[in-house]
Amino acid sequence: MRFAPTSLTAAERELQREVRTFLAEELPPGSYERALGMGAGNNPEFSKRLAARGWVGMALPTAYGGHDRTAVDRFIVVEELLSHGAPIGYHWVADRQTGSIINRFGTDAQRERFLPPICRGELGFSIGMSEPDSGSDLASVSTRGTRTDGGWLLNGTKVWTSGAHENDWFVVLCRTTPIEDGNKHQGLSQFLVDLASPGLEINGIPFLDGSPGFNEVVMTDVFVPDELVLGELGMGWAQNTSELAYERGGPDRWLSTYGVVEEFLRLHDGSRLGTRAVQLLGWATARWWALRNLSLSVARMIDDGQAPAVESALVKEMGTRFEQDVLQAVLDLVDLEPSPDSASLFERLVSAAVLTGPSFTIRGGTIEILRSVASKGLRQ
Amino acid sequence: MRFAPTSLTAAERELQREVRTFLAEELPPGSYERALGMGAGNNPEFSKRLAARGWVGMALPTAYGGHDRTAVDRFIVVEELLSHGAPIGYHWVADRQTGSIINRFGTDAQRERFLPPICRGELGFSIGMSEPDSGSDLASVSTRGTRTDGGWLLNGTKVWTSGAHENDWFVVLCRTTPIEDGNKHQGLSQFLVDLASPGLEINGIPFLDGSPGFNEVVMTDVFVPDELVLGELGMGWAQNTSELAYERGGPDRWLSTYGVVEEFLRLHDGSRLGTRAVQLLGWATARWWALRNLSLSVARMIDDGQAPAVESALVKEMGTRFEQDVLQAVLDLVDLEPSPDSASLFERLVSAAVLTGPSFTIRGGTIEILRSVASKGLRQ
Amino acid sequence: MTATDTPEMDFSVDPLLIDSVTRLLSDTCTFDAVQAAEEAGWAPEIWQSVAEAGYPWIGLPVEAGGSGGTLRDAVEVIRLAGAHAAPIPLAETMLTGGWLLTEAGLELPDGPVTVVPGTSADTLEGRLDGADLVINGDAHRVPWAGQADRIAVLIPVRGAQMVASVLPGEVVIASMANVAGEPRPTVHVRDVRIPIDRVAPVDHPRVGDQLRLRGALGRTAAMAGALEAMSRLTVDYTDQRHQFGRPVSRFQAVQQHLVWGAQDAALASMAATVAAAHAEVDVLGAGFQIAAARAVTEEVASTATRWAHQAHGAMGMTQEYALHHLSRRLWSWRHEFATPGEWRSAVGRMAEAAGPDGLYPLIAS
Amino acid sequence: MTATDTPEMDFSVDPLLIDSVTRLLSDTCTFDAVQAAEEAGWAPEIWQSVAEAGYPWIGLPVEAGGSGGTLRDAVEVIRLAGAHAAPIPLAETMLTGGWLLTEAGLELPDGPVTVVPGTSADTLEGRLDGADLVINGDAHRVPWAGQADRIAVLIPVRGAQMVASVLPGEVVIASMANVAGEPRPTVHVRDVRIPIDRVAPVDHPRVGDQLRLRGALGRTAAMAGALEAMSRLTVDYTDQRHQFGRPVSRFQAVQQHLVWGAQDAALASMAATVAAAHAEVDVLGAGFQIAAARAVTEEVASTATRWAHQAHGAMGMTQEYALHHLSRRLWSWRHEFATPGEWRSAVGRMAEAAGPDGLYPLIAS
Repeated sequence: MRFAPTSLTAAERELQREVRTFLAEELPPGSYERALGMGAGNNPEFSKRLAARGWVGMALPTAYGGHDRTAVDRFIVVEELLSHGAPIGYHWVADRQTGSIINRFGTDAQRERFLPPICRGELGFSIGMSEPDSGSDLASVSTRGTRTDGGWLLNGTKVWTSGAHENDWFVVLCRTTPIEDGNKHQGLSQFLVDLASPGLEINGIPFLDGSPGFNEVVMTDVFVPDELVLGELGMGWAQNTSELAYERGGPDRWLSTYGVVEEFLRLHDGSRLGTRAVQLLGWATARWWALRNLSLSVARMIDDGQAPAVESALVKEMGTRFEQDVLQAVLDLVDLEPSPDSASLFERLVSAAVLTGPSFTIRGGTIEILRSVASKGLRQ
Repeated sequence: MRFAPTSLTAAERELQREVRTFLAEELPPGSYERALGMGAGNNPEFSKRLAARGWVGMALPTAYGGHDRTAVDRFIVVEELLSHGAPIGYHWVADRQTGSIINRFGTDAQRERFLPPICRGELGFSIGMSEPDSGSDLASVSTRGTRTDGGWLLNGTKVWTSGAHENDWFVVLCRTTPIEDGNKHQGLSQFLVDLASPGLEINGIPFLDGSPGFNEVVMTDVFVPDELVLGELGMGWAQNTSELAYERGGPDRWLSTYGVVEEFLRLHDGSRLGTRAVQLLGWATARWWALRNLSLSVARMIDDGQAPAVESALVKEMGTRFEQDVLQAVLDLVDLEPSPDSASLFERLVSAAVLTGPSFTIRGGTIEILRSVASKGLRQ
Repeated sequence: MTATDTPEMDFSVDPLLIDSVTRLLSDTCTFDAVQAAEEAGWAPEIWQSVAEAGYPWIGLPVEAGGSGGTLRDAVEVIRLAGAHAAPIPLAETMLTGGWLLTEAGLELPDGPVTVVPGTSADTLEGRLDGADLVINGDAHRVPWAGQADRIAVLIPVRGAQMVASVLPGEVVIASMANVAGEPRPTVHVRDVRIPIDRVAPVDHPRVGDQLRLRGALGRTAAMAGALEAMSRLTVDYTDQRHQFGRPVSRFQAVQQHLVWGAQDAALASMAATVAAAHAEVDVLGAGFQIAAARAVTEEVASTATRWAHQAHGAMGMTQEYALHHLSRRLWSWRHEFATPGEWRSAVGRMAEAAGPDGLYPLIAS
Repeated sequence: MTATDTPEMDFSVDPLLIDSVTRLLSDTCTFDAVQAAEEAGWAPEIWQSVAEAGYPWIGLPVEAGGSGGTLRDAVEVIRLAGAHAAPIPLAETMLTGGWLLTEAGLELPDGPVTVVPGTSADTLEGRLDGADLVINGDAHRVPWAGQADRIAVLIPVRGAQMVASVLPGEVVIASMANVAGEPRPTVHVRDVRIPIDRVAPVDHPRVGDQLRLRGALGRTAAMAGALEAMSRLTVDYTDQRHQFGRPVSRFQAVQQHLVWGAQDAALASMAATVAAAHAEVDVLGAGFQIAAARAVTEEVASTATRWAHQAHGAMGMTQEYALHHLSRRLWSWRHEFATPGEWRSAVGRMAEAAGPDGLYPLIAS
């Protein structure tokens, strides 16, 4: 385990300035319903405007409409978007996860078909991994893909599929060969599936406060042509393991409740804060600063060709816990009864954070799984 | 899991008043080096004076010099002693643990021999359970007892034996029959061993700050006559399991850092505390009050003939964590560089708490073991 | 048993009452009923069955139209209502609003009563005009104001404490909900004239303190019930849910959540019960116990929801699973009738006043 | 690599230096040597070997008698000293006391230099008497005052900042130690006359702020080193220690402690390194980074010692095992050169001054 310190180059500072200017113009304070990090709402228009600046598909090859930018450049764009609470929901998963997976494991034809619209911010993707009886234990998926003429028939149910009701496509993890010798990790494949396919039914699983969020996707003989098997058949496990790694350690794992603190400060701007508020602010600011340096270090290591799997798991595990700690500290400090209907943006943000907070340490791999990954890596 | 609420009777309140009066006379503030809960120093004279009031051996039968008092009566005496930071070290283990074990499992002769001096506060006992390679996993002890003429020869090494350098006797857990069918819990026995026995060597294991505390006790062919096998041969596991249960859930598990807060308050007596100090004080006081009610409930359940094993494990697990939380909160609040040499009692107490704090959640069964015990019980 | 052998506090509750309330709430507060109540803001049919049995008036004197019974009984019913996430204004009718009306000798209506809890943003003022009381201003976060038959308002007028029994139709109710979806509207009062038969003074000078303590006790008891139910739900769920070939309750990381959640529930439940027994004797005299109970309970409400949700994973984040009926209420209730910081401060100031030598006696009180 | 491709901060340290310091400290700071130093208060023989290599003067200008090198190098050496629990006044000689002497153009002695850190209880006052400075009063928690060749004192005299190079023999040293057993005596100064060759003014008006920041940075770096060493020690111990038939590192409860301890070490180490790089450019300009690094580090020093001790069990509580050489220093150092609350407040005030729109830029600075 080693985090190499790094800082921004002049070019990266310039990018940071550009993004800040863009956001200050696009989203001046008070002009938009600030979101809590990556749990932001969909705004396809915003996604397109961002893409027009070259800030979607940054990690993808220019040949496919991407920008061949570094992980650090993406880090800079993402941290500014998230700290502003920008509405990045529509392009988020495709930009950050599916695009990279298709680029890395997909066929040329798949790249040509999917990457350009992703880079234009015009294609929303969902992820179909979890199932009713398989959460952290991904290898136990029971959705089956069976051979048919020219393709595959998918049968099974995916759950916790965020955004399936608004997105266009999703990536489905299936078992394509039965488990034989007890090796659960073999015989899994991934498919690129049009969410408008016949036989595919999307049922909303409302979030705990009734807002739309998760979906159940039930597939009954959903036909997927051979050319939409993601990359190589039977490689689903390997693809997914790396997919999980992509999700870790970025600013999305420690900025979810940043807006709560910024809006608290805005609420009290001009008045001198009391001791308890100053202590909270100092504690949170110091830790954000240190966490950010670790997280930036992970991005730089990726650019340097390293594989900071343990490091990113460590950042994600502590970052998501910290997101919850920040919220608790604010709730304990302020005199407020949280209400989603409040006229105050600060109070609405607090309410949203209260309701979504528990998911921070669950989504994309629970902290318990992360600890197991990380602790094994500490021995090396 | 169920904690029945209870409160003191008029007679119990009277006992509480008596103990408070005794302590106010014996130990007025400033007249003694206040201790942190059960980690108190030895003061045989104080133990004798306490015994003279009938407050040692309270749980033991009057026939042997004890007082046949209830668990709640003991609770009352203990909470006052501990919250005063009284020097209870000399009689503590014998009073609280060994006396009860001898009374419950010992022979008549053993009762007659050991209980009266224990009840007079004249006999200090140590516990010989842990070994270098057996911590929480008690059944893996390797100290052996082998048959000899008229008794047993003990060979092996015990560690973490508190007070062996000052006490008179200790109880030793040994393997007296080799493990055969894999049942590690059979074939264990306990012996009452004179710490002055030939072949027995006591080596201090200084505490991390160099103060005396633990001991290593090395036994080389230490002869123990048959009449000092504690109760029945081969019953060591059962005796010890119940012995562990005795240790749980009492005021000693949530009062260790109480004195730090009381002395903080004494330091600032008369001046109005700031917001942060008031919040800390409110938080700690409220939790002590609630914890005490749970702990008192455990004592009452014992008197009512119930077996609150899960409840006492829950209290101990949370109580010992809370003891550490209190210390951390105080350290974060005050402007102080802890030093054992400080002229201020408060600063000395804080220093002692810093140095001994980690042991709170370890001694007498780590919190990890307690969680395992408790979580199994929650299902019923 | 001689007198000196009897514990000084009486914790007893009416076992038949508890049994029947438990049965009734289990029957009526089904998952679907509680979920459906989020649309309407409450469950009038549940209220109906509870009211038919007289439960909303437990602890209020029979001669004033109450159902009799002790304050302990009332608190126990609220605890059960919390455990079942009952979407009805029970605590308001029994402990605060209804109580305030009976204290002032005003009529108890057949339906629910609510109360103005009094927040720092409230601006209510009253003045006498002949025999009538004219009220003006805003009151915030008035629980179920739109569903109640009466809104009890405690208002100082010329040095006296007046209680007004306001009809919801007399005021403008601007809807607002807590994070559990329970109505906590703002009540706008615009020169509303309350006739003499719905206004009366209360003699006790500290009736406002009593109201505040009773409000806090009510939420504490409801939280305690919800915490216990949440702990049970989590133990059951993790026993049934399998991952990597065994129940997730076997994993140490999950056991930690189960144990911490059970401790949190035990602390709250004990605190609420002990506080209620002291309040039975004298609500004002139980100021320490109620404040301490409340302070502990709101702290563990915060931690326990964290452990329970973590142990549940994604399932706990969905509307279709019952956890949120409890966790969202806990997130709401801990901020109602004064915030966590205020109760912690209240206890802290009492501890400060007790001083070093009085601190342990206070803890052991 | 073009200019725009170069990271704006330079984090480089002299690799040969680091290698040799690591080797030297590994060789000299053995368990026994560190343990033995608790009696004497320090390890003069370790000082001797470190001094022979010139390490205590890294970062101080060669022309002033220093060893040259960067402030980053100096901080890195202190981090390594922290990791080895080196019982010598390195930070005092390099970063604070020695630095203060060189800033004032005073002579650097051959032996260790310490500094008066300045606590709220200090009462030092100076007055000029002819060309001499006469000092009077008490200074608290002066690290290794009894072992140092010189005690550097920064003292305001008639609006100017004067540095005095005091001989230990000129003052009364009342012994006192921190919880790690490191000497932190009180220095009583009774009308001590410092001759002109050991007194000089410093021009920079904010030299006191610099001293405070340098002191904090030194302890931060030492804590970072100790935290890393403690994390490694814990990982190794739990791999070797078996319970119930397997290494305890396999238990989820222990893994949690290992992961949290590693995170704490990573946070501190990153924070110290980044703060040092900023301090290299301008110590006063690095006020935010140093305060933030310090605030984070003292917080994790508190939590990480808790996880490490819990994972070690009883073994960690004994003098014969190395954990306490690290944990006791962490418990001490987090309170030295201002307390946790003060540094958190300092960061909080800077964040407040940055305001809502400046907060994220501050975090990303």
